[in-house]
Amino acid sequence: MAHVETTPKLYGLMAEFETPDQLLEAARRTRDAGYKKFDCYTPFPIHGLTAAMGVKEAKVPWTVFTMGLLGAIGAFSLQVWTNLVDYPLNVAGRDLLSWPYFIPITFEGMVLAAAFGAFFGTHIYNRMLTYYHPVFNVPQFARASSDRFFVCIESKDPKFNRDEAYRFLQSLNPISISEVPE
Amino acid sequence: MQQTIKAPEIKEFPLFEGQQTYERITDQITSIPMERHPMAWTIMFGLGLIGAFALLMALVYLVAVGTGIWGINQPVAWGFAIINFVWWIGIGHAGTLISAILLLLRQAWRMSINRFAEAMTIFAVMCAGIFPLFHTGRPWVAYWLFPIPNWLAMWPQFRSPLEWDVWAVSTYFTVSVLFWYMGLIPDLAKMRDRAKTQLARVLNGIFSLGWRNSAIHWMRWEQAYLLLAGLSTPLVLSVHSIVSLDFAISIVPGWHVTIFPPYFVAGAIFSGFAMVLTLVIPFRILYPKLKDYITMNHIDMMAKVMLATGWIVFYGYLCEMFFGWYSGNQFEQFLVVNRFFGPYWLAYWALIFCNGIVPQLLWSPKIRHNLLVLFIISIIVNIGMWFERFVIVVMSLHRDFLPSAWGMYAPTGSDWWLYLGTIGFFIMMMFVFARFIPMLAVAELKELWYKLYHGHNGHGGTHAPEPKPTAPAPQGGGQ
Amino acid sequence: MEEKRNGTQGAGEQFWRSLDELEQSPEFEALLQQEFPRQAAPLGNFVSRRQFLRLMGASMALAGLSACGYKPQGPVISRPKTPEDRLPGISHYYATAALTNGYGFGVLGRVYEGRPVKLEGNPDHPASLGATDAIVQAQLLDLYDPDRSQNVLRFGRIETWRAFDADLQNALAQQAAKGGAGIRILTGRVVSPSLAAQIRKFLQTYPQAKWYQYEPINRDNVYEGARLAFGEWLNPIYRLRNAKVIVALDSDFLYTEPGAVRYAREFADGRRVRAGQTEMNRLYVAEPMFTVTGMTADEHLPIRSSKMARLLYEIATLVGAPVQATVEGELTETEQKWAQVAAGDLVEHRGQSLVVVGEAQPPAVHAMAHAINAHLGNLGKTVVFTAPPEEQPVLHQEQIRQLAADISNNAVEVLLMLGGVNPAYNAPADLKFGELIPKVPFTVHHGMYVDETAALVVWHLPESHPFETWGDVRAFDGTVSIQQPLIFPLYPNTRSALELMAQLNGAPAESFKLVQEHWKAAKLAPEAQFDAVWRKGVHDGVLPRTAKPVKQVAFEAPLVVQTPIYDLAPVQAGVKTYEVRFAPDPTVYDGRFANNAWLQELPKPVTRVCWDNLAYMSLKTFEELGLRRKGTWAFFEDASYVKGDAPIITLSVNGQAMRVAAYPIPGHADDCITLHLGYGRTRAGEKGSGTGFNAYLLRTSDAPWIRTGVEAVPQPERYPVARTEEHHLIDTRQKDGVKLDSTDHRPVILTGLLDEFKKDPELKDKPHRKGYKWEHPTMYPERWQYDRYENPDNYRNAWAMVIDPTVCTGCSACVTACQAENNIPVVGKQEVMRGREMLWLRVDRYFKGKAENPRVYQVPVPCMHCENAPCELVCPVAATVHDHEGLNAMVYNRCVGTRYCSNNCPYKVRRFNFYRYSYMKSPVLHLLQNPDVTVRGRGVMEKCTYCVQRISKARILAKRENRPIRDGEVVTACQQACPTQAITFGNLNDPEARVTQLRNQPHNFSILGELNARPRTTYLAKIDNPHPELSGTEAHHAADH
Amino acid sequence: MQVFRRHHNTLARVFVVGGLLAIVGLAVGGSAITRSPWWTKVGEPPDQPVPFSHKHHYEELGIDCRYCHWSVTQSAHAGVPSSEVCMTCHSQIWTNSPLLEPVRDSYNNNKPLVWNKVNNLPEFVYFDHSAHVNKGISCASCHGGIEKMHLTHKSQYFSMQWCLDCHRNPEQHIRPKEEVFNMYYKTPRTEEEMKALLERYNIPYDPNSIPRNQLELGKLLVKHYNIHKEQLSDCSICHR
Repeated sequence: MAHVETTPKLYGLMAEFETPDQLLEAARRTRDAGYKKFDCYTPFPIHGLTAAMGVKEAKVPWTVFTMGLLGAIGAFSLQVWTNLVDYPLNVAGRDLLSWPYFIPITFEGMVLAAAFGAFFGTHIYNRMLTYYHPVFNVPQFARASSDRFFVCIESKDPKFNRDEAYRFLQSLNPISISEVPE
Repeated sequence: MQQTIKAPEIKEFPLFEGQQTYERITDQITSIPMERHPMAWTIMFGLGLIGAFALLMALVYLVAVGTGIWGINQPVAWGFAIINFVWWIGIGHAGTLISAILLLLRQAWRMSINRFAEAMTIFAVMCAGIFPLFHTGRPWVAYWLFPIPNWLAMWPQFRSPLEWDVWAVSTYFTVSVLFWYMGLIPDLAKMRDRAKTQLARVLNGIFSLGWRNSAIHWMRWEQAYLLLAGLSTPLVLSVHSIVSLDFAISIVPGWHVTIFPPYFVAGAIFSGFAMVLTLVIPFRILYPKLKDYITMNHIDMMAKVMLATGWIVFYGYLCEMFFGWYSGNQFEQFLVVNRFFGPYWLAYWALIFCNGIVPQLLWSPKIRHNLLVLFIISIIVNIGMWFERFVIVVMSLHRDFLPSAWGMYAPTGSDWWLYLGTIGFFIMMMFVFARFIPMLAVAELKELWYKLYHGHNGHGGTHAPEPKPTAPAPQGGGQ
Repeated sequence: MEEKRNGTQGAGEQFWRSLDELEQSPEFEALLQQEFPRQAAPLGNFVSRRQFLRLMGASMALAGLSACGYKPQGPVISRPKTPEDRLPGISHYYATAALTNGYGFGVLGRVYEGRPVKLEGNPDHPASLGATDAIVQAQLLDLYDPDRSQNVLRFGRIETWRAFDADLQNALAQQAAKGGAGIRILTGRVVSPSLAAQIRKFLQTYPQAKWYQYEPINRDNVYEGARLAFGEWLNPIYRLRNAKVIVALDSDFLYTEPGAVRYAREFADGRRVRAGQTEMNRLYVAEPMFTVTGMTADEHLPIRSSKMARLLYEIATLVGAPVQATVEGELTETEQKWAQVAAGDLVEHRGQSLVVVGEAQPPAVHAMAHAINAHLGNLGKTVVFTAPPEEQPVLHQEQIRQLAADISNNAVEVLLMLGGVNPAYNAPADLKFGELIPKVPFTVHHGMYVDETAALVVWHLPESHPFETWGDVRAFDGTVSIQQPLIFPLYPNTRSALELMAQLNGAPAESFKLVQEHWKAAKLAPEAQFDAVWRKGVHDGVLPRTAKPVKQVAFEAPLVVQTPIYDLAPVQAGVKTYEVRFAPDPTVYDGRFANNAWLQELPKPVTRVCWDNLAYMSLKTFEELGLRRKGTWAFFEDASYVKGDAPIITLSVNGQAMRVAAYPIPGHADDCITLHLGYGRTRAGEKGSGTGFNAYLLRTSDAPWIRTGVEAVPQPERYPVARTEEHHLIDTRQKDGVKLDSTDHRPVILTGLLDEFKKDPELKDKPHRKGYKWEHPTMYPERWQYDRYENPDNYRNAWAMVIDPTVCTGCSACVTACQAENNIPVVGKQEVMRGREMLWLRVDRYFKGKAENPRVYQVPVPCMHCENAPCELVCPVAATVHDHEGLNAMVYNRCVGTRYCSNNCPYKVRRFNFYRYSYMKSPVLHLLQNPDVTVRGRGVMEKCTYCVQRISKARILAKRENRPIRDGEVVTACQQACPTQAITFGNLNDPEARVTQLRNQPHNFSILGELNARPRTTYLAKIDNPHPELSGTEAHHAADH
Repeated sequence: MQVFRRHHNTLARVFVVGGLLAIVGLAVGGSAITRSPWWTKVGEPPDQPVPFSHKHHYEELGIDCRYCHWSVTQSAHAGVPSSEVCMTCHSQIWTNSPLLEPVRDSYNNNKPLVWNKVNNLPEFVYFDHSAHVNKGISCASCHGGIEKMHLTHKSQYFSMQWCLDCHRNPEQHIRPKEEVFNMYYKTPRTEEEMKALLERYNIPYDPNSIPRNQLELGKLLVKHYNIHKEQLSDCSICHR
């Protein structure tokens, strides 16, 4: 506990489980117990976990869709504008608006923009680049990337009370429960 | 205290070998970059390095003197540069195919090779990109192919397939990198958490962007990953289609062929899988730990894919012959005859042998499980695919419409020099990758493992021991 | 013409005025000295050029520089004084004359800021009629040749003229005593009246001195033949316009013989077939190897030169001409038949027929020809005779023999070799002239190059180029042209032969004065009008009434001749021997142009070989010798086709021997070998030395043209050959070894016989017409109308070109003209072998029929300027696009160099700068560049632009005068040079324009029209007029279907 | 365990965002610099052997452009006057001004005078003065303000874009060709002036619709001078 000198502000309480199924169970019960601000940590994506936690969102897909749309429109209008408006040139006697020739680039523009949307969208929503995060303060949390499964109830939660939360977590019979200092 | 579960037998062939646990999967794969590396690594890397240096020299010489150092001429104005470009791009495609299309097709066996294949893709595309850029007469103005506002008030000519190429290849490269890195982030986090040295910790920490395995992150991550896969799938098809259009849009007999797009894509996958095998087989030997995850089953699968795509390609050759005959067009007919018996007949029959005949060996399971033979076949296929591009590029150009303008083409030392240089660069990059990055997608493997395990014997987790609270007992008041 | 008139009113003197001031400028000589030594200036160092231009009085050096790839932000040089007649940046045309085939040829030099940049034919000159041949075009390059001799040399050391004078004077002083008995003057054929006058003057001073003339390619046989027939030396001049039937024996009168350019025009005028104009002359040619004339023939017969006498005698007897000749040998059946048909045709066209015999044939054969012509009443109609145009006609072989004899008898103490004669190289081998020269104590060589002869003499004197000094020359018909300088002498030490002779006569003077004085003395015109006449003469490039008068000749029958007995037994002492026929090289002539890169790189009209001469022979002979050609390829550059696949053989006949690469040519007579002279030079200069094989080694004074009994022995090694077209033609897969006539599996061009044309002018049932459509369905609306389909006002132009292969002789003048006009670089043999020649315009040559005697088709192929240009579509940076006048514009500075346009061009007319070909290490060569045309750098594509610079010039002028561009106002370089006017260029929007009318001809077609690229360059069908009883029918139909 | 400190989070974000901004800034800044006079040398007179003043000769003495640049109407090149031209006057006035020494020297000793180039056309462009001045494009359009220059300097940077601006719509710059050499020409504002102008150079016009501004006047003149606008942006017009 290197970080906890003078009673540190508490980020939350963290329980450690051994199997995905225990975690799923735990997540469901934590939600049922009315906790809002809590999160699970698993070494790999577990299906139904977010459902169990009661989290639903489709921000990323929508971002990708809009970006893709913009990309396509942008690429196509770039070609139309340069060919019809900015510098109309007689190329091989083809029509200025020879749209079939513009399809490939339109498509590529779409994919490029969409891919950026997916990548950056995800990381922005995930608030990535938080290199320092309280959960790392828990020593055994290192195993979250290997073979352990964690639930962490955050102190931000309106319903949070250290002792209640502690008791509640115990009721989930985890391997261990630990305080997460800020 | 580790629970151990026997690897479940799925159908007759396993996707995992040996005794596995989540811990062991993580450990075996992430440990590779952290341990000392075999002598072979150093040797191969050294070779690659030399090759890469040769590449650099070749480029300097090229830019300094001009494309005249190559064998290209009139009428064969495209030679090795374009052949190698198409060849490399084709190789690249296997990676994306495995990671994207197989993901969408829910092919479980992709998990253990996709990281590896994607890395291959990226490096192959790098090699490919060198050629179109430097084969131009004036590479220093090649940026004109990008739509940058400028004082000339000039824009690229968007009707040109070469312009499409610029967009396709650069998009393809970008997306591949994003896709690859996306999948890499959680594994880098694992590296961070297991790193023994502070440096490793910090570097992996920086590049894993502070990943903390949060369930919600995992959710978005999965969404994005799936979407990227969804995007990459049409992308990868479009890229080689566009590359094929570089030829098909023209009016040169032998280029102006409608079947080119599908035929090129199949060829790309064909050569791509061949290259994956060419790499995987030695890597399995180099890093025995991989054997548990890249099993004979995987190799067998890839061999089958090669067989299938090989047939598609061969069908393409047959089509070309048929078109030539059926078109009733004297130029097309002459083309076929010229391929069979023209001055470059050797290239054509080599192609038929390597891509048409040799892959038929893969029908036999024995051969599919004989690593040595498989390795050799994969190399032969790569050579064959190179010849295919030679046949398309050179043999179509050297005798087109007006006999008075016919010519011959022979590569020069410089051509070979540059080509081998890229191969060296490719090898170097692959070994750098093996040295610093987990070669398999750990998280996905675990997920797979989890699914298989559940799919096998219902709900597990019953072995969970009693909870032993370790947190400090509730304290009264503030202390 | 218009240009010329405005530009050059009394050009002569004005030109002098601008040069006078230069002469006064003191540092001028010094500057020239330091600016134009031989050493190479670094690339892009234009300083020397700029200073040079300053000396030339150029106001805007940048005008000159704009021709170079980039413009250095440099100074602007303003001239001290304003010349009155010339504006900065406007070029002017000056009439002068060049030498081609040994006689005068009137040209107009386009002079830009004091430097000639292009030569055009002089329409007023009888030998030119406005056209030129390749050699004339290329002589401009000789002027700027950095290898030119620039200093007086004594035993190779640089000396001064003063030193030479001193030496000369005491040499002459010694001779003076014995009346110059020890003096010999050797010149080439002298066709300059003023020079001849000077020489005669010299001979008066030294009565015992002798003057010899020697040209390796001479008219001895012609004159002797005339003597046999008419009793005196006469020069035949053909009136081809009146000839309906022409039988040419071993004669290349359309290309190498004097007056060829004019003859080509007259010949072509006799066969321009149009709808409603189906008059067409018929040309029979019998010759050992295809020549330009032979390729144009309607009836071609391959036959050994030595059998020509026999053949002609056959004809003579068939015609019934009063000839008694002793001839040996028997004619084969084909030859027999050919003779019969030809004879019949001749008889049918009495007074409208002509028999022509080549310079190579012995006098007897010429005499027989005269007899036949006389018998058929052609004299005075299709052929007239004049006195020889030379100042002093001689038998050159005799002269050189005598000189050799004199020297070996030690009768010669002073040997003056003037005007670039090079006997050490081109004198008959049996005389061993190289060994004779050193025997003479005082030898002087005066020439433009330090050549083989210069290496052997005591004194070498640098000769000035004809375009640098004043002079006068007679054309093939005697017409005199005054040569006026186009540029101030590049090298101050050079002198013309005229000036040198004047100096020898002790009266040195400017060449201008010498020439003018000569003509004053020669009573060109009454004293009063002299100035006017002289001015007009200089301006027009032709002195009035100087042509040799036509002589009335009478042929006294019967003619009794003794034709030489050739040793026709091919097998001697068990060894098969062959007959060697020497011929002037199609481009480097007798070797004097060996250092001219343009001519070296120009694909030889018949063989399409560059930079070399080879031993040409028939395939039969080739295989008989056990030779074969490799057709293999390799994955490295040393593929045999690059290394060259011509096997080396040695030719030897008593004593003389030479190595040479053998090369099979379709349509070559069996059992004989054709060797072109002019190669294998050792001291021609940087470019010419070491190219090809020296045929003079086999050429003896008694057998200057035809050498029999030559042994040919194959050698193991092979020789690289640079061909521009032939890679594919000879293909090992074919049984006969030759794949002839690519038109048999793809009808590239529309061909037909005159009869077919008469029946159906569109030649509908020809293979080319099959499946050919002009309009194709398109998914796009026709957006670009190119004004041509609508647009009433002719201010807008739609440029187009129509080429008529029927009259094209394949002489390739257009190719070199294009090169000169468009700053097209020379790439050298190595690059040509790799297929990287840069010539924008090529002349395609297709064979049809049997290898033994195929029919030849010639098609000049420039850029087609397709309306739906395949090249434009695939350019990623819009470096090649269309403009509103339908030009397929190539913008070099936008080009990135992907080369896709070239791949996608079905005509393969685009050329790529794989290296920086435009690099010229010698600054003087930059003076050659056309300031109106960009010099292309490395890595850009280029191609024929329809001479867009000429179009722009015309357009700007028209715009200024607010009028449409007139028809014929824009003349492309190739069109201007074409001797037969096979090329027509103009505006399709103008219904009156010639190009429009030709395009509306029924037999107009476009190559590969079925691709719907809509070429603006179209062709008229190639119409042949063979005799129905000969190749007439079957050859065609065989190949067509 | 914690690998990083709290402040690293902000640091990282700043770094990433900053990086992106930097790239954008580089592009914008770069193009801005290349367009600045510092780069194009617009308005910076190079030093010359003789400090020739266009202002003095044109504006103050009222010498016509063509007196010195006499080839401008017939040739591609306006031409730099020969020393002879200078001496026509300067043999009379300022005969011993030290400033004019180089000119006298050039004239007397027949030495060329070397000036420094002011305007430099980009590569591969073939510009023809006569084509422009004969079609009503004034010196002022390219060498604007020359009449005010004591020492001559560029008044425009001749980029392709700049040329195209006028080639695409010449109406903006065209004027009656008689006014080409008049540096003080102003497009008439009022109808009367316009009428007067048109009549002075008898340019046919429709009395009911008298051009009201440069654009309309331009349209009229473009038609009158038979300028084919659409052709002017063809590559082959300037590049050969």
